[in-house]
Amino acid sequence: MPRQDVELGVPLEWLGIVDEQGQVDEELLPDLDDELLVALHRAMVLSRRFDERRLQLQRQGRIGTFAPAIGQEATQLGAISALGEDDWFVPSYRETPMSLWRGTPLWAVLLYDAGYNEGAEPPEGNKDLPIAVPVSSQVPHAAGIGYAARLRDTGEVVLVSFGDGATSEGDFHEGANFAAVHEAPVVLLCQNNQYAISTPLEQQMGSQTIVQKAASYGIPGIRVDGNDLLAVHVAAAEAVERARSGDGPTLIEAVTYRLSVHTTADDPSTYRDEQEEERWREKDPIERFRRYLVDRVAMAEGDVDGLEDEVAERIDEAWEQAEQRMAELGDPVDMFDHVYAERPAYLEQQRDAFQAERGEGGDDG
Amino acid sequence: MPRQDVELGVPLEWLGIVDEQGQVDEELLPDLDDELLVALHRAMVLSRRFDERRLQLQRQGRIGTFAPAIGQEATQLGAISALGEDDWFVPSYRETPMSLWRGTPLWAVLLYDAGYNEGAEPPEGNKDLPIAVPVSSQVPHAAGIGYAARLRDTGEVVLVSFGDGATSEGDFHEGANFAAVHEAPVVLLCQNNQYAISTPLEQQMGSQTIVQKAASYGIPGIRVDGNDLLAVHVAAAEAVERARSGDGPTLIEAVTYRLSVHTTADDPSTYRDEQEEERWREKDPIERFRRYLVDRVAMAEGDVDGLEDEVAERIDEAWEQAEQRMAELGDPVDMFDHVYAERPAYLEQQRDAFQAERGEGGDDG
Amino acid sequence: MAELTMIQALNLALHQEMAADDAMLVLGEDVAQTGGVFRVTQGLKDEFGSERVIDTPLAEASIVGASLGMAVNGCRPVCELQFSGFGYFAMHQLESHAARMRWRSRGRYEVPLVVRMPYGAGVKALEHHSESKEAFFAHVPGLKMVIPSGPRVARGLLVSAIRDPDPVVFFEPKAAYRACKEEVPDEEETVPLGTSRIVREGDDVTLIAYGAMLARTLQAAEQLAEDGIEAEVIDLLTISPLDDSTFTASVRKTGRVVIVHEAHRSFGPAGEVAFRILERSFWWLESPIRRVTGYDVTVPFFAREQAYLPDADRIVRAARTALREE
Amino acid sequence: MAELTMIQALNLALHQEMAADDAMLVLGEDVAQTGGVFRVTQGLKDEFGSERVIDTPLAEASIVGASLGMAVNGCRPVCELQFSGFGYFAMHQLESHAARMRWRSRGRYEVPLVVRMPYGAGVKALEHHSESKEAFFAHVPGLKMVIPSGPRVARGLLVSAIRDPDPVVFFEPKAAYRACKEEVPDEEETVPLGTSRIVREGDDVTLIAYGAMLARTLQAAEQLAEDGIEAEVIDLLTISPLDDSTFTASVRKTGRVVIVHEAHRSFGPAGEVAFRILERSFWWLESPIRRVTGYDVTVPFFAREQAYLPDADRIVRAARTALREE
Ligand SMILES: Cc1ncc(C[n+]2csc(CCOP(=O)(O)OP(=O)(O)O)c2C)c(N)n1
Ligand SMILES: Cc1ncc(C[n+]2csc(CCOP(=O)(O)OP(=O)(O)O)c2C)c(N)n1
Ligand SMILES: [Mg+2]
Ligand SMILES: [Mg+2]
Repeated sequence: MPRQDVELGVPLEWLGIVDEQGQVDEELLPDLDDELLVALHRAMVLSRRFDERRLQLQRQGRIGTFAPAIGQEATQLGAISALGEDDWFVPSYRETPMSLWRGTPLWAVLLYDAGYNEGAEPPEGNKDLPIAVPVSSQVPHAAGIGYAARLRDTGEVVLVSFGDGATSEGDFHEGANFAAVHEAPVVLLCQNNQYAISTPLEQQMGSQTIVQKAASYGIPGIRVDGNDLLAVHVAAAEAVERARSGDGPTLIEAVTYRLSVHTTADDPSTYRDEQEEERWREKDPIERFRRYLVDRVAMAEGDVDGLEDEVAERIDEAWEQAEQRMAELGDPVDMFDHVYAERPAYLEQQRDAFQAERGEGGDDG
Repeated sequence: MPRQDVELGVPLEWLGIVDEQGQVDEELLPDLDDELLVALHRAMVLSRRFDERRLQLQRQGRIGTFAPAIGQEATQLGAISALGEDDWFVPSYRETPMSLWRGTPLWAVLLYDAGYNEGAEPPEGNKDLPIAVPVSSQVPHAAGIGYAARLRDTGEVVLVSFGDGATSEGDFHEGANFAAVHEAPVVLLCQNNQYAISTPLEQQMGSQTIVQKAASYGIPGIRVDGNDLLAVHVAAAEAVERARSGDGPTLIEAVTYRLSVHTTADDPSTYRDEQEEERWREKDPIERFRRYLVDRVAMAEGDVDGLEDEVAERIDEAWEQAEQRMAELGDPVDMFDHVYAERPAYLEQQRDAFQAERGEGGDDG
Repeated sequence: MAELTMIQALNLALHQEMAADDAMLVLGEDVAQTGGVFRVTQGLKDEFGSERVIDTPLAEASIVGASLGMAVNGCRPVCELQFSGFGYFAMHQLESHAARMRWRSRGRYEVPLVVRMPYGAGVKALEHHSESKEAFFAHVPGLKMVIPSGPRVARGLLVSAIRDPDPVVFFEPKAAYRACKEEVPDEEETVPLGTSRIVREGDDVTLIAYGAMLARTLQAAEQLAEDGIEAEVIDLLTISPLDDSTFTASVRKTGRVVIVHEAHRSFGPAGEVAFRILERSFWWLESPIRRVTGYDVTVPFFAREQAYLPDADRIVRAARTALREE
Repeated sequence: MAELTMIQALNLALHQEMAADDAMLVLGEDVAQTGGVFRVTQGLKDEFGSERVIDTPLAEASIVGASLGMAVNGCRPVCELQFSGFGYFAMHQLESHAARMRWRSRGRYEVPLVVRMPYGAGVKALEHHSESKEAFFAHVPGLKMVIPSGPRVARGLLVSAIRDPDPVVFFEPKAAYRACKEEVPDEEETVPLGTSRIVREGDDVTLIAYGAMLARTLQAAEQLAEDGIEAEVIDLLTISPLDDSTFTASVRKTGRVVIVHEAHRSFGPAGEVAFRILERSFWWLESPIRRVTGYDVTVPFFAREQAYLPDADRIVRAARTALREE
């Protein structure tokens, strides 16, 4: 036919399960253990309180700037809980809830926030890449890890997380296409929190949704209510399953909202209004999930208070541990470590000169 | 609704007008002057013969490597003829047919091929950017030129051309998105000639078509038979019109085939078979258009022979002119020109030293 | 005449140049609505509108590439990359196009483009926010590379960069953004590109620095003066094209040199400065040229960044060594 | 033992290393089906299959980025960027990730990655196909930067680079690809990274070069020898980490130095070599260090590229000048 529509050849879907009013679509409801549900709720609360505490610590000058995930807990925990322990997780810089779930200790996060490289070391046995600050640059890494997993037949899946703004970068495009061409076992999770610092979606991209970018790579895309933990979990579980069974990547767009600052250097009042924030506060993902739990799972309202105390205590302890580690880690000479597997001669000399200078004895230059 | 399809919000279409058998879809047929049609045919033949001659010249060692457009003449001339003289043209490196149509003299192309920078200078008054070798890197330039045109209200449209492989580069993605967000008057012409050097489409991208990448940017996309000059022209004219009236960019995928080598350094027999080339040779765009002209326009078969002679003569003359220019342009000291508007002191010194050395008198270093 | 921080001084330059030239545009991530992460572009959008002050998508290569297109089509874009550590995303657009368009088109197309990037360590920022890789850009023919040290020269250099017909990479020392205020005249003032300046005269040793390291170098000079050593301090201002007359002349006077930069040591800018001295003033050298630089390690996270950076003590020690040797 | 061109020698290294280590992969644009635009990877796909020898999409940042991911997950990728002039597209992946992953993860993740790029002028190629910006990569802590000059060292260095636990940028001089043949042993041979070599001994002047410029420098040494001047010629082989013991020792013997590279002059690698000499052998210098380099202009299209490049005459003149002065 001379003039006709072109078919995409891939599905692009929307998914929600528990809506804002707490209405549940029973058919779509996943069959998850109560234990897991309770753990996820606990993780959401922990992350929220941890972010709040860190905002305080930052204001007191005890840690530096960081990117809170407040408002995005359902997206992050819904997705990460679909990943197996032996799978890979490739974060950007706002994924504290996910990292904690994967086993990074609270004190390590604090150490990182306080400017210590040691905070970035992944815990023993954990398969997370460290934080990637350059936006989108981690997407190709995920494609490569996935390629290697397929080649070496390890059965691993890779979940990579990034923001709405990140989809504008060339690296997103190249990484997604690389994964798609090679049908690498990769889950591309876009946390659409509506802003890239001050830039809203409509100034960020020509498309109305992010999920439709999946069409570019010929991969399935699913757009999901990112404040609905169960919906995100279902979408992620499907994507993980697809990846694991050899059918390649999926693009997930989780529609959510950053309720707090971009980082502590940011002032949202310069680019968005209170009303908008208020509307989204009403959709708070923790509150929605708590109500669901209280309704459906044998969890009493009372349990929540106990949880708050427990969480506060864990955070206190973590800060103490972090402070202790910081005291031990004073020595800046460690900056000469880990540049190469073996320190080359000229670097050894620079290190020696640095040490000598600190003894005030040495020459420089 | 909890689970449903996502709408793209933009049309993605296929278009063909004159098919391989010469069947014409009368309804879609554009109303073009006979004069223009004859000129386009002449331009196709000129380009074809010019490429063939250059292949000879290259084999004789008189010019260096270049990228012939053999097989892609309908795509290039169909598209470029939809652009106004006051519009901008942003090529990559395989657009000789388009450049010639826009007024670049044959001898300038030859000068470029022979390794003289002077061959890259756009003719007076012409609004073409010079050849861009780094794949896709010119796409953002087009977005910027378009932005400036809109801002300054010049009414200009920008047509940027690139290949199928080029769509994998981050710069394509970023440039297309930039143009889309700002509704810049840009026409994105992808010449899908099936290969990026040796790499076929299915190893290049996850998607089945290139046109569907338009969805990523929320812009209309049209896939067109790239060996059907009229179809390409209609698609390009619509896109130019859309851009000019303020409705932003369009992605055109012209499906064609590179009948010859990638560049003269390439040996296609290492990656594709004779049969495939034969199938495409049967779809030769010039032959298809010639038949259409003879049928529809008052052009006799005989006119074609006269055309061949005329074209051969023009090419002979151009080579003479180019040789003459080369003889005049011997002086390598010109390499110190045009680095900055004004030559800084250290560069002046380097130039002086260069000149002194050629007189054998000077020091170096 | 007002007392301004470097941020305010840069902002003044942008305001005045936009007002003077309709062709000037400002673009980048978050430059319009919020006035940039450091607020250097604050107020521009309100005054000149969102067509001329543009929040772009998050994509550095296209910011530079589109700016180039704008420049070719009659505009004077000043684009911001949020931190120089993200400038590598646009390296190919700078190296392969911005630097070459004039040359490639034999002068037909000019690229009067300024690419602003905050650079350098010392503000307790995250990874990639402390880079000082000016050597990359200085090594590319066709680009100019400028680094101011204080508010007043920052303003004057930015105005010159905006008016320059060629692409300028303009590094702004974050550590000096709000570190001090200086008198900056209301009326127009330019500092020419390609000219360094002597900020302190002295006969004993030449200290060469730029950007955020200038303040530390001046501090070192004060310390040396306490012992009766008079250092001549030179602020390069433009890294490329490098003004080598001022410092080579100084070396002929002092015979002793220390070059200071926070960039990594190996293959850093000091190499070029030293070579120009070798080429022009070798016979006047009384001791080996010395350098005080960042180390050849990735800039550590902020708990250790001060240890990475040259400080006045290291500079003083190097100067003393240069003076002791002969 | 066979007489091989550099292309064949590199191909031998790739074949042998892939056979020896299942974890090794080769990837890049057109490396598999056709064996690369210069045929360096020819035959690998047939022998090791298209899972280990991969034609990638046309996208340099993802080639390097995905390679990094493969390296982190147990592979040893050797990727090819078609020309070093397109390496800037991947600059951010190299600078911000490949160079830092070991450091960032405190040693948890290694990146045993080789990024091969043909570099340099002299083969009548198109724009961007004649670049020599090794200084970019040499300035980045965490990367190694290697440039062989002939077939035998090319093979030995590539094997070392592949086995190295850190990322290596491996520049291959196009002009030397097929320029000559050399005996290359069939059995394993490695040339250690970070070690330069004296290729000609002499007492009068030290000539330091690498890559395609080595042949021209040796030619210059022959010309000088005709006049009884004995040049010591040093081939750097590894640009970073730079072996500064060999050349500083040589300078102590000769007192006179010429550094040769085809990279642009300003902010080029000669600056670092010179500074190491200043730091270690200043007192032995009898005349200023000199350099013969590419000019500070974009490499001209090929009709003029030979004029851009250092040649034996320029090197001879510089050596004579160095010898005349005192
Ligand atoms: C390549 C690069 N450019 C710029 C920045 C500065 N920056 C940090 S976060 C950010 C916005 C990212 O937005 P988005 O992708 O939506 O993620 P979000 O922060 O909202 O989670 C920017 C511009 C960066 N880190 N990396
Ligand atoms: C950034 C970059 N990478 C690699 C190359 C080398 N190269 C030149 S043309 C080409 C293939 C381009 O394919 P496509 O976009 O389909 O255009 P075509 O050549 O088929 O017209 C490649 C890889 C280049 N010029 N630029
Ligand atoms: Mg966001
Ligand atoms: Mg193609």
